[in-house]
Amino acid sequence: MDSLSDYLLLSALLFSLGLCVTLVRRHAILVLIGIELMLNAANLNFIAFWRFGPNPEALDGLLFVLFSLAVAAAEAAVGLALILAVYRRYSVTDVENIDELKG
Amino acid sequence: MEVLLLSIKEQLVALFPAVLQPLAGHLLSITPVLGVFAGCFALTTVLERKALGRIQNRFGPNRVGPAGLLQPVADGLKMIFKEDIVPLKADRTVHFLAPVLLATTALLVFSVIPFGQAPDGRHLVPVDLEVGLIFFFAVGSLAELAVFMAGWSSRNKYAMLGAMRAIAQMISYEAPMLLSVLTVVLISGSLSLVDIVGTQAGGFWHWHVLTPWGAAAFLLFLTAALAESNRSPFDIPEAESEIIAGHMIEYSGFKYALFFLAEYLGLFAMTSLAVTLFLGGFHPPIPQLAFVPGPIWFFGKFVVIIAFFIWIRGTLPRLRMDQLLQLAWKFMLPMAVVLLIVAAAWHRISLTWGPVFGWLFCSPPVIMAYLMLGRGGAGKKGGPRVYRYVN
Amino acid sequence: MAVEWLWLIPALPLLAAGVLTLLPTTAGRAASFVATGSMFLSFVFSGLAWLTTLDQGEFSRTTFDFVWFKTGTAALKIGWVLDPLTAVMLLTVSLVGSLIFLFSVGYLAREERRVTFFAHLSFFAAAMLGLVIANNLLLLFVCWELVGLASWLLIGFWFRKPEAAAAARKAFVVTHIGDMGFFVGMIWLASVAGTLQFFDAGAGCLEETVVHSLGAATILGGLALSTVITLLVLWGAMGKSGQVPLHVWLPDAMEGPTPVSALIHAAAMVAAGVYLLARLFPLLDAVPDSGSLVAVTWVGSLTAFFAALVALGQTDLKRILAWSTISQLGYMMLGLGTGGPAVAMFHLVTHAFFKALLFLGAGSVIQACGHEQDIRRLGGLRRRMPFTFGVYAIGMLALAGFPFLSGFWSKEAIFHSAQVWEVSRIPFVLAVAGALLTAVYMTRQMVYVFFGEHRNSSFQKSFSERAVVTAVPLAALACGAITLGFLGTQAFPLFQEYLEGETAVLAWGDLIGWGSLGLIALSTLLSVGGMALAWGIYRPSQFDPARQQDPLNRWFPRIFRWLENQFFLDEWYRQTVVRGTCLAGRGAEVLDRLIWGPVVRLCAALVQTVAWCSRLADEQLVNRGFDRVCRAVRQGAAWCSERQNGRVQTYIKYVGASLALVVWVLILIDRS
Amino acid sequence: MSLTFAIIAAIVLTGAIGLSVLRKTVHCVLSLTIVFFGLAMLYIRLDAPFLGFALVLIYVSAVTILILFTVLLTRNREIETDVSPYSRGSIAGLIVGGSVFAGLIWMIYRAPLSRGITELESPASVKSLGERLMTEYVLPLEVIALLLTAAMIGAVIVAMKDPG
Repeated sequence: MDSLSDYLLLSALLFSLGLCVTLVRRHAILVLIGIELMLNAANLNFIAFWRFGPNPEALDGLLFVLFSLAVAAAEAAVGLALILAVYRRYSVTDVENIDELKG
Repeated sequence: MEVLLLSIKEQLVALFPAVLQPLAGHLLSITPVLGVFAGCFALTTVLERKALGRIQNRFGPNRVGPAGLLQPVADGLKMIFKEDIVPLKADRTVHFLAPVLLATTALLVFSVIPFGQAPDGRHLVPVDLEVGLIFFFAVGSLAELAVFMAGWSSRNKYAMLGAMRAIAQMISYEAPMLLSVLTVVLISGSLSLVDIVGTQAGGFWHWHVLTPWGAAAFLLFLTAALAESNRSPFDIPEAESEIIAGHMIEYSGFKYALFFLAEYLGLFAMTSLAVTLFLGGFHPPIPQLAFVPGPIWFFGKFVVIIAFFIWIRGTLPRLRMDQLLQLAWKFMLPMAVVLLIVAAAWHRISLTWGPVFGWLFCSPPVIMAYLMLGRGGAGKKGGPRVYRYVN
Repeated sequence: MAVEWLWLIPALPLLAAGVLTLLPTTAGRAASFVATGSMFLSFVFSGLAWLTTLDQGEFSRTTFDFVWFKTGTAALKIGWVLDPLTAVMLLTVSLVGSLIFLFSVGYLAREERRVTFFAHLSFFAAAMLGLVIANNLLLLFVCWELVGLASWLLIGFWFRKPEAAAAARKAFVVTHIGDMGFFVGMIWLASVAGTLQFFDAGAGCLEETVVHSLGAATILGGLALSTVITLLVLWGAMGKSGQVPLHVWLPDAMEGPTPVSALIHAAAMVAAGVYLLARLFPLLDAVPDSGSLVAVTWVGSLTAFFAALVALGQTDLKRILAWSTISQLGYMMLGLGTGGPAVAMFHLVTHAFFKALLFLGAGSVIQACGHEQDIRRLGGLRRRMPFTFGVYAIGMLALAGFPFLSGFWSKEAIFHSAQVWEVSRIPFVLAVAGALLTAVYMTRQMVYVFFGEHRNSSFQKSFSERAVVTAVPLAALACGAITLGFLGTQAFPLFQEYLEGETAVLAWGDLIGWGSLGLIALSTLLSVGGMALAWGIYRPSQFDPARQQDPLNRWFPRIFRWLENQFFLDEWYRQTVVRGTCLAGRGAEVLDRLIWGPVVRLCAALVQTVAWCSRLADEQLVNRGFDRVCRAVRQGAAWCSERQNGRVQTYIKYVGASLALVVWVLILIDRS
Repeated sequence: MSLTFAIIAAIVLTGAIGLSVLRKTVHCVLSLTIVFFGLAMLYIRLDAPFLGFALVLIYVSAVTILILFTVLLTRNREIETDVSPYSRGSIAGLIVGGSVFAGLIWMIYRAPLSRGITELESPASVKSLGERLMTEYVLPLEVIALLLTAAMIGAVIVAMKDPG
């Protein structure tokens, strides 16, 4: 059987890959996808800790993931709507060219 | 018959070495399902063409084999030997993957449907998942992805438009479909199809379709199933006269046949689900008839619904895109929500006072909701059509 | 009907209100049918509920609680209670309410917004019924506020009329001034008692343990905690029940349709305050000689007398009734303070009947006379509306305490308990004086409206006072006004004993006893004497309202002016609030100009001097170094602002880098 | 580490790496779905099949389709063809990501993790999940429902074309 650290390792890898995608890619949608990846890495951690934890009969880890899924869906919807709105306004989806986010 | 089938499987599994036994067991459960439904596909194409022919006052296929029964064989041979054309600018990988994914998902969903039960309580089901229904819909929803892949990879605007239409339609009808299925889940308290069938055992008066909410949910489910599998009158995504064949336009030969197969298999899956959820699955209508094996009952009900679908295809004209979306969002979705509430009320009432009171209290809201929602839709029909997404 | 199903009683009108909201505005007939039907149905259910309390034989109290919602470990419970107090109140509210609903069907037959009206009326009744069955102060408070909201909707029903809108607003604001006290009291109670359940198997806030502990605890000044909390709650009850000084909204509330006035005054809103105090009586009575009971008594007796006095000088038909309501509510408070909830509830019930009767009778008169409400322009209706005259006379006699009608017995019970109150005699004297005045002003109104010549030009001959929807409620209420009193006579106090859970015995001795007999004689004397006095002053042969001024006005013009204008309380409030604010503002200005101004100028001069010195030092000494620092800061800022380049990814990069930093710092801390 | 886990992890990582290096946005999104499939398999392996299928249902059928639609609605030619798919300063980004990864790994290997696993009689049943959701977690559930509604309305308003 696999151990907790395997799952944690995989989730850490996923998280870092997500972070890299967010930081490195040009396309705004890919930035969003990177964020989704990080969220899912966190979810994997929740489930792994739930299953390998001392008391898997208490379902708190699962419930947390359930809520986090809902929040992630909401986040994706709003994020995509924002990307669409930005695209309408500036005709770009390149985060390099959107630089008005400053005081 | 169920005992026979199960024991054959056990005998065969015992022939394999112990390491391979689970794998062999699964394969042996899969094979009959694959075979039976592929056969169904072949027969249904003939049946449909013949029935449509009769409805349109002509003969159907009647040349190949006795009464045209070998027609699908001929069709299949033709498809296989046709040239497989891939457009030059197409995305080759995705173009290849789309039909594969579609056919795979269409086959996968059959794995949770119970076809019969041996007297010792074992079910004739490939996998008895506790979350069978969720599995069914999760896998079924992959079809959207496959359709998108097909449309996008073809580099053809008709394909893209057809795919977009199909996806919009599938997403729209998935919501009322899920909600109408949820009524059954609410009553039987389980997501496992085996359990849901189990609550309908013992005669047709236990079937979910014979309750006020069940009847309405069944009709909603059938309508949504038609739309989900892109059949007439909801066949806008692949309307020949409008956008040729939608997302399948750039496919030919065996890949095209796969699309065709997947479409029919999707329809079969929906029909099987309808039989399982609402019509008591493999259970006979009266307990005295239990000596007839379950699969026979199952396929009997299955054929009735398929015939109903063919009949509808022969009679109803195609809907317009805006009518289609209005039907989904303005009539079916609110109706399904009302049914959910009514089902909850039914559960409470028939538990405490019996089904007579249940009928008494639960049918008026269903009828009222139908009248009100239906009238709301009728008011719009006369108005001018609004063109969106045209410019 | 068991207590689990008690929720049906408020749910029915609430459902009706919901259905009515969805109906098209043209479905007036269906709307009135649905609303009245649901109200009658809840009356039937109330009757069933009442029967279950009788079944138990002894004093019965059943509660039904359930968890509303849970957050973590804390669960919020609410529930209903069924005991004699609830049952009596339910019966009264639903019976009087349904009769008023029935009357409204006829009264508002030509109103365009009938559907809305019935929706609001049903909502009002539902809120009131919910208030009655609550077994939890929070639920009670919620319904209490809903009652307030519904009354705002109903008083302002004719919102296009500016007076009606203003009256609705006034009622809302004034009652909410009272509600502030109630709210604070409730929160306080919740924090010290830990629960707001009334009865919870020994742990509720009205049960022995909690009441005892609250009575034992004292805060500053030696007041018991229970007294302080109940005083706050009393402030809320005073707002709702129109007690001086928060009564000002109630006469103005007459702007609403007459059935609304009847409902507000007879059974529903104003009774809520008295009901609340009766419900919380264990808490009020937690310590012997509790200050809150004393306060209740004083407030009640003052209100009773004061409002009766004002009613003498009013000329608006409904306004007189409104002031009499305030006065009668004062009696209830007086009864509650001196004799406990049974006495108060008895008067509440009898009052509900005859006051509803009077209001509905007044409604008939108003409708028949083309919406004329000034009694000086009415008159001689005795011949034209004999039925209305008859029932109105019954209601009036009951209110005036005419012997053996319901008001007589309930008022007598209040006198009885007020007379033996140890603290002071003055409330008793005030109550007696108020009773005399009651007889006088009601007779005055009768004479004005029903006797003498017919003075109204817009009388509608077509109006039928005997239409079923009008006559049935009036007749039923008149029966109640006559007979209900016999339930609670001194000799056979069925009602009081039912409320207190004892078995009533027939004891003629109590009636014959010197004290009771004397009181009966006294109150007979008061009511008959008062009526005779008023008849002497106002009888048609003596006085003609069409040509003469009111006799009181002729004899004591200055006093009458005070009465007429309700002791100028409204004006007084306006003057004190507005002028107080103005004066404070002007005082502040003078203070500013004479004292703070010069001080500020002095300070300014000082600071200027210092600044001049400092400038010298600055320019010569500091600037050199400071300039260098400035340059460095500017360069640093430029560097920083370059980092802030407006790109999302840069920012995420910083976040990620900080994350990495935190992780590594944690690791390093862990190692050391 | 068992063989099954290794295979699934390989699938997940293939998808993740694919999505970070592929040029076409649609390809990236498609490889994202591979990641989700892998994760769903892991959930099922960890005895949470309900969540696994819910992940597929929500992410693959809803979120991915949404993303794909957005990709089609915001077509940007220059990115897809000429310009490098990576933004300026991507080296710094990689360094940041790498250092976060290094820190996490370090922590995982230092943490006193229990090696044992409690056996479950059955996978987490949907029924008990629902019961917890309706009793103890009812307030969060309501809040989530509100959030989803608000997000949906907000997304529609943000993405709607201006009427003027």
